Amino acid sequence: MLTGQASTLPETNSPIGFLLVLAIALPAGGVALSLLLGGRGAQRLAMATMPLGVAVALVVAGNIWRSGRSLTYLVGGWHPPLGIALRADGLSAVMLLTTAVVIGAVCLYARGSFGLPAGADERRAPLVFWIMLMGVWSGLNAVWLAGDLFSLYVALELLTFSAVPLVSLDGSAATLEAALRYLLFALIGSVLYLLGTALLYGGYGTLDLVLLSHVIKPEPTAFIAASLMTAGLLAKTALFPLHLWLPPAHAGAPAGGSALLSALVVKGSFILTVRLWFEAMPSLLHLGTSQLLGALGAAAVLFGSVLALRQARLKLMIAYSTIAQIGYLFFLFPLASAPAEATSMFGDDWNGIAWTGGMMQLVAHATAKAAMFMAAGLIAEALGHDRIAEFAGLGRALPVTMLAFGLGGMSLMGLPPSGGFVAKAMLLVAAMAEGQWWWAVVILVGGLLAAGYMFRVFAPALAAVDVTMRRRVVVPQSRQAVVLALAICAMLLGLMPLRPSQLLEVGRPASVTALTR
Amino acid sequence: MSVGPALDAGLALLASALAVWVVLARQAFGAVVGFVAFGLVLSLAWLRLGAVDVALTEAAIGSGVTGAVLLAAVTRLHCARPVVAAARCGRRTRAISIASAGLVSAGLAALVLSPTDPAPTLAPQAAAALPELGVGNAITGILLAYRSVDTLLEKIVLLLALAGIWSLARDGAWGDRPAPPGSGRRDGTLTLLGQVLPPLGIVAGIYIVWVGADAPGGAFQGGAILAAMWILALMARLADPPVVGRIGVRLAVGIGPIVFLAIGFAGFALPGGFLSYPAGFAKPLIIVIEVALTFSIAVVLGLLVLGPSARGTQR
Amino acid sequence: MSVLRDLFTIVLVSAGAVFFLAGTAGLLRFPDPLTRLHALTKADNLGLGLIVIGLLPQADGILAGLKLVVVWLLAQLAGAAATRLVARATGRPG
Amino acid sequence: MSDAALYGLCSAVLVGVGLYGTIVQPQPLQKILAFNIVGSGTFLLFGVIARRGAAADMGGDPVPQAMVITGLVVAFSATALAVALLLRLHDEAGRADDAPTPPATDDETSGC
Repeated sequence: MLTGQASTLPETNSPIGFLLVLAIALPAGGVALSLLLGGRGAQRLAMATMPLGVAVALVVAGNIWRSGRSLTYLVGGWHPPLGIALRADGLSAVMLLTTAVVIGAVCLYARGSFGLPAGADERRAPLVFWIMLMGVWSGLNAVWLAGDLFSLYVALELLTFSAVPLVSLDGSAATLEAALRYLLFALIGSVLYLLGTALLYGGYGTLDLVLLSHVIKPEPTAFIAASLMTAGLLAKTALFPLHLWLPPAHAGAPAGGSALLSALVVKGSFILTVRLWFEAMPSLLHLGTSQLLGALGAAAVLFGSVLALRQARLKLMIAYSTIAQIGYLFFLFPLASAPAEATSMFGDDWNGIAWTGGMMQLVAHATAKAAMFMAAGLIAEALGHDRIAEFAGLGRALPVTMLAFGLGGMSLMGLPPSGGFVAKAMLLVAAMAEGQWWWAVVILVGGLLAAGYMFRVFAPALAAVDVTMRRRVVVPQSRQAVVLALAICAMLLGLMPLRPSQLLEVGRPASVTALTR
Repeated sequence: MSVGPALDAGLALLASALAVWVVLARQAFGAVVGFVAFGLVLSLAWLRLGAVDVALTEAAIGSGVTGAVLLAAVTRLHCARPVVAAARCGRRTRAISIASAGLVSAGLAALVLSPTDPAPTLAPQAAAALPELGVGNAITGILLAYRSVDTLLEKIVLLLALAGIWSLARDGAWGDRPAPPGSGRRDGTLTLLGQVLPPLGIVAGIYIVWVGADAPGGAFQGGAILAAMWILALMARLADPPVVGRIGVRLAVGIGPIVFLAIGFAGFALPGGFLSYPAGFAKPLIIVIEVALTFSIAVVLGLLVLGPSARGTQR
Repeated sequence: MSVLRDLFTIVLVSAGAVFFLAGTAGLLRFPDPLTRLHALTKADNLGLGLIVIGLLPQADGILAGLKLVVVWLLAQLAGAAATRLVARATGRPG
Repeated sequence: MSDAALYGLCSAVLVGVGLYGTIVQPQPLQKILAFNIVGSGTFLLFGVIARRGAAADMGGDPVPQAMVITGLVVAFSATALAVALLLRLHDEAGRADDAPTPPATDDETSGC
């Protein structure tokens, strides 16, 4: 073996490792079979895949939690670097679970808008929606589990190709333009990512994340590759200033689709960025990169929140708030990679707290934002529009929906006892303890701005007015209940203790722990 | 051989010049023509780089089928006036984009001029495991064994792209035939070409799949050639575009990925697990997958070129 | 013998290349699409034909030689059809 | 200069030229073409890396070559989807010519 060449690891399949394959292959098979069966078949398949997928996620997460060990599966029995390994650590488990919960809720919710009665002919929008839903699920699970940078590229493309048609499902010129712009951004993002992948293969002869982390060195190849890949991934994550595509795309999709896009799809490229820096090339994180990523995050929080305040339409407001909430995620980079001398001050694992806090923010935002988009969808169905200024009396007309929307909003603001509160509190204390107080300021200001745009919705909606609201459609209680359940999930996350989560610690990148020492 | 370096330099220069032409062209038609030529030059470059499989794919898909899609689009857009606000960028945007693109180019150039020595490679490992599979073409081994999960997911990407394009049909036309490609008029020359070329092309396509296990070739290259022959027959009006709502079309689209997945799941019964092949049966199974995939790839590529269903195309 | 064969190849392939050059020059210099097509097709068909004939003696066997001839025939067919389509497209008003 | 270095420089040029095009080209169809050029440059880089890794009686490392084949198919699917979106957008905008719909987005979103 040549020097500097990656050699194989002594890895074997975990006993329940086959579940990792199922997590990806079940929805992927659903896509292929849906096209074949057509009509109601797609909906039935999605409904059948949903409980299976949730069960797989639960078993995988439960196993990792109990055993405290990551899972591995070598596809076809081939060892990396020649073959591809699927790996699940604590982070993967959390993401698998979040994905399963949100997609499960979207499935139940979307039966109301895309369900076909028995014996009905195949129709365009329902078939495409259910196929894309399974495509999103398969792509996300592949992003959480694949251990190879090129497989991750294919996984990202799986996400892009299932996300874009959701945007233009209604076929209007505005959404078509949004979809086209989203596609172009996403494609440039993937091609930049692929360019970095090529450079890494040329430099180190492997694309396996673990093998790469053993051989990578802080040198120009790694640095240029990392910059290109990060730029590409940020375009896909819609981090400021590459966010231009997001609001029209997320606001244009049908509510269930918006929930998928905002809650989950943008997180795929984010997690990949995290894995790239923290797992594959931690030695490069100290060249000012973490501060730069944090600064872009801060700009996103402020910019996104201010623009959300100025929106006249509810869905656009929620979409701009996604830009802001994505910003918080990037505080993970400076806060979870602080050097040892900064974190030992109070004798606590502040990097670990920031790590858990950042991931909590991700999960809390996913559940809260999905609930809010679906609530907005119900409001739009009931009223026939989503103009915030005409929401007078909405609180009385749709109390359950408004409650769900409000609970989601509490999480965005970071009010206790929501998941968003726990997440932001952990990031806040980590920032203070590590002496990086400037992030704390942004977190607080972002919370105030979020309160501002939530207030703009609730002020008219809860105002005591005499006029009874004219509702176009009566929204069924069951759909409102689904949305409320998801919002309550976002609340329940607030019961998490303010310390590093046991599950997220499993397989936490050595860099984060080693730096603390 | 002293001609080699000159040829390489010529190809590299020509490819770069064509790229500049495509990007700077004022008119879309010229840009598209330039792009097709660019694809052909690139496939020659791939031959020079010793990648015959890639050269075949680039010529068939990167230049051929992509060119068909782009040319069809540019003729349709030609008639319409531009609707997307085509504001030219300001001087500052241009300066910034030149600077950033130049930075990326410079970084890449610096890296390719100072390669790692010795260059890392997986070729020996890939070659060492081939006898176990019984196939002679390492690329087939990678696409259908070592990294087969990539290929499987990429098939799903193709299906999603097709569903995405179909989703752009109008509701009333859903499940109907796509509009036929080309000008819509019968033409003697085209009919002759459509009669003579497809039989030859079909033989060539099947041959390329068949030898793919041991020599350059495989499902994509063969599938793309078959798709091209189908498109040609459709352009010559020797056949009608299919009614995409029919179960037969759906079956043709889905059969490849479904066979692939089914053989993958059957692997759970073996020690190697998902997508592993039983000892001694690897090659026949790989050929079964390739044949099913080729068929589906040909149909899907053809349908991707045809685009969404259109109403009133039934004759 | 082999010198003679090589000489034959060199002469014919060079002649073919000259025709290609002429065709390309015509494509660039002639005023309208139809004359350009005229220059292109005449020169290219002849040029390719000369190159194929020139290469025939170098072929490894009957089969390889046959392949070369098939390539030429296919190029003729495709070239003729493409030319006609382009000509028709330019002849269309508008 | 070795053929690998030569084509390596070519790929660097293609990526740069393509990126410039994706940013400044105002026409969507040409943006799509520019994206394809960045893609071709990226694939060519894989080819150069494969060429340098020639070993074991192979003209190049087959792993990056196989990745390029996968990538080419994905790039084609992307082009087809983007073109289909563009054509439908033209249809819709052509229809709504008489009564232009208000843009759904803010001014901030209409970038270059």
